[in-house]
Amino acid sequence: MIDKSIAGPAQAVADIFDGATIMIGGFGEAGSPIELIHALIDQGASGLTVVNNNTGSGEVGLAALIRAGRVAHMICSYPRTANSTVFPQLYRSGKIKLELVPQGTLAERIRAGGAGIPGFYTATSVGTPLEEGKEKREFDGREYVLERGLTADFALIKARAADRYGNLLYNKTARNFAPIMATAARTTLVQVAEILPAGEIDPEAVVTPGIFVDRIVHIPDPALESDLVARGVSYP
Amino acid sequence: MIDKSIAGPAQAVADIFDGATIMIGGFGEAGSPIELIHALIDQGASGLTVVNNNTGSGEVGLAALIRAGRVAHMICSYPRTANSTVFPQLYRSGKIKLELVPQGTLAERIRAGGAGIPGFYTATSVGTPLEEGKEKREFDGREYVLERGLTADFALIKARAADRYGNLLYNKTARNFAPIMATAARTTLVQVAEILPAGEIDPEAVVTPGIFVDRIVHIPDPALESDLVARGVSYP
Amino acid sequence: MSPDPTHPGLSRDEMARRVAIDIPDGSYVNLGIGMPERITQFVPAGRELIYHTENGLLGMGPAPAEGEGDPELINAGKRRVTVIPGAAYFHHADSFTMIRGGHIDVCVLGALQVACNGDLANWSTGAPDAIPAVGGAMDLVAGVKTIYVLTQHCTKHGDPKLVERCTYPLTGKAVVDRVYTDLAVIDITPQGFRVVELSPGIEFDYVQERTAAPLLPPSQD
Amino acid sequence: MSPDPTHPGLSRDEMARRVAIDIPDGSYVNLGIGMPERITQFVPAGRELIYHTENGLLGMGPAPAEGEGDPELINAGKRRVTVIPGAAYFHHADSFTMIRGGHIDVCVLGALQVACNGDLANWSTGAPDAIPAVGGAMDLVAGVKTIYVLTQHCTKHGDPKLVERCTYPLTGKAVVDRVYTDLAVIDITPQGFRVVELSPGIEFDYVQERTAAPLLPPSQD
Repeated sequence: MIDKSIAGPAQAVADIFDGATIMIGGFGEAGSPIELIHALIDQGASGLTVVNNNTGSGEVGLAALIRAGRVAHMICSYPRTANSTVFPQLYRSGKIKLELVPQGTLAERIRAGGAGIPGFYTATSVGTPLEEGKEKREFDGREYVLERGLTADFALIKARAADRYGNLLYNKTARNFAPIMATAARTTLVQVAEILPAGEIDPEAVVTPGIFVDRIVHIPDPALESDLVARGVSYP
Repeated sequence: MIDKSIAGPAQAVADIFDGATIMIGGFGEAGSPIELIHALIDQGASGLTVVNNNTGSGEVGLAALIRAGRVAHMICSYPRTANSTVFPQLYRSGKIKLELVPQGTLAERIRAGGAGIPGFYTATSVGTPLEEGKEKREFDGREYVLERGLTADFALIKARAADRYGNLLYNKTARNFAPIMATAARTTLVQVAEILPAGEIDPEAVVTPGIFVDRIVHIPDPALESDLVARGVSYP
Repeated sequence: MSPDPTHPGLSRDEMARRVAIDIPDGSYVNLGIGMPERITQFVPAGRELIYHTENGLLGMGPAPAEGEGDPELINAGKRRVTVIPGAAYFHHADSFTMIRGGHIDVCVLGALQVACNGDLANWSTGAPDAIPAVGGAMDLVAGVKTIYVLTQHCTKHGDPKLVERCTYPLTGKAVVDRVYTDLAVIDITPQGFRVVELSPGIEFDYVQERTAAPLLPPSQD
Repeated sequence: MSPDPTHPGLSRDEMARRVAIDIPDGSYVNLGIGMPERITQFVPAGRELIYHTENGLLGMGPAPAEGEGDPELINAGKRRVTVIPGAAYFHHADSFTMIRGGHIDVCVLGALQVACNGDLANWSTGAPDAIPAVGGAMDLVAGVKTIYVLTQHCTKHGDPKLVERCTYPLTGKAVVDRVYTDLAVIDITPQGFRVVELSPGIEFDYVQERTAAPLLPPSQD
């Protein structure tokens, strides 16, 4: 019987290797898989390339992973946010590289990676500094840049509920990047608040079909980044 | 108050013009918007380019539109199906043009059209007769062909339920091309079996957000192509 | 009538109200963070606009009461919001399909600079020590049908924001349709900036003096 | 033991059973129309496979009883099917994301011809009056991780289907991993066709005589 449940976050992240590319779900704290990220900090892998819209806040979750010096390279659209101090410091001191990607291009690159599309054209960034180094091309009289599909070794995402096959439901705008990251990673780890019996999720309402999910960790009461930051928590 | 309902199929298709490109939902009869197609036959527009996975069956729905001589050009992946006689006759006599597109490429071209992507690369069709005339390019040691995004003047689709904003739910595998066609057409017409009050559709379960829908026609008890074919119906 | 020298032109709320008047009933609208968000408060009675937020929601409602709401129901500015009946959630690729695919009718954004050819700079001052951050701004200006800029006419230091050519890094080339400032409503036309409307008490020359590119007077149709 | 000349090799059900043995537990599987569909009946006890149908369903179950089912719940062959608990529906672009993106583990297809370099021809005989129709075959062979061909070793007319070079139009180049016929299981290797297993009562030379390219004997590890 297929059952993608894993005992806990530590077991789920055990095989993440130094230098891996990791997509981490979330837009700010909404959808941030904070328990999986903390397990990754404990696990110790370093030299990571991380794909996330932001760079975390305070000293927990993604910001803590960056602060621990595990991230060599960030691919994101908006590295500046409220309570984001860790990334700016390391970036200014040259200790972390940044690839800045427009948000919609980032989303489409991830989706393309998951869909077996190695490259696509978009008008976004044409005529701006972010077109630098990109091939340009005209279609029907308008200029576009060539963007590459993006894949990862692992995706760490958060969902509301899963069944044993890995079919996923999300919570509101915490959905954001998770469904596309699940498609673009060779191994997708998901932390879910609830595990439902197979058949409990309406097949019409499944957001991420189980084929895109490899490991499910049950975190019934996940922490919230903003709560931890407000309480001054610093992980570990 | 936004309300995209239209009195009936005739009103919904009234402005379809000669030479228009029309995407028609459905995979075989599943999801075929047969009442909208019949209204289009009555309306009389001709010289149409039609995008559909197939070419209809019997002498109803899409097959009837083709039989009436309204379709100059079919873009599809599989023009041969059970009870499909109309298209083969016209094709062999040179009265209709065919652009044959692999099914997944067709889906992705429609999705790209809707997403503002003018072109993308895929490995599908490389090394086959269907790569002919396409630009080829290597990424990371593998060959790909350049495919163009596809848009349309109108999409005719079928859904199970809508609210006044045009948020849509589908029925099982009748979903197929409808959600992506809705994104790729300048004007999207949908026939639905049920119109629900706004708020009755769970925001987590919406398949097609209303932004992609322009006109909703209430067809509470839609005909089934296979029933009409079995009864020997020929439209009109 | 000459402008009140201590507070000439429109207040922020008046500016937001002025933009709201121009957004047609039934539009799908994306509002930038900050002043553009005020527009929701001034939509004329009888009109229904649908708000899109690029992090994955169509049908955004007002902010919840302080301390209420769900930390996973937020807008692009990462603030808590609510949903209207008839809302829909979707993932980021679908959200930017709406933007890049030309499905959003109107986007209202702030600006650092707008050039008379419609170029927009609103994401970076290009300062060498700044952490670059772009978010969805470049996607919005490249994809949305109508781009309105809502901004004070001049910076806090009194420098013009409407210029001949942007000196800050661009967000997009030739993308702005219209600019709403405290002093005037100004269209981008093939001939450059054209004043559509002056704010009450504001004279043309007063606006021209605070604009670093020629202004055309309202067309006389 | 020499083959029974009136019915040598495996029956269709035996062929399907032979393929089923090789599909690992937990695989995501897409089965072509026709003989590959029989595989579902022969999955060894204790294994769970998930069936994908490219028209938009993961977790396809068996056909419903005659006259039952929903005409809008069909497979890629447009026949009525059912769903298992834990199924999911999705649109065509998402369905081909699964295929093109390499998420389907195994696809089992029929063939007109398979060449010793892994080329597959299974969509067209190239006859000038034929209506060309390709469906999802080219996407499947380009995207699925493992491509198995399940076919009679020869055509109804006795012509070999395993050939040096395909003469029919290709579905994909160098895409086939393994061929299951009534006579043998044959891998595509860098050296060409290699017999992995002979059907009971079938001898190597018998298969070679019916194959239009050299066969390598099973490797002796």
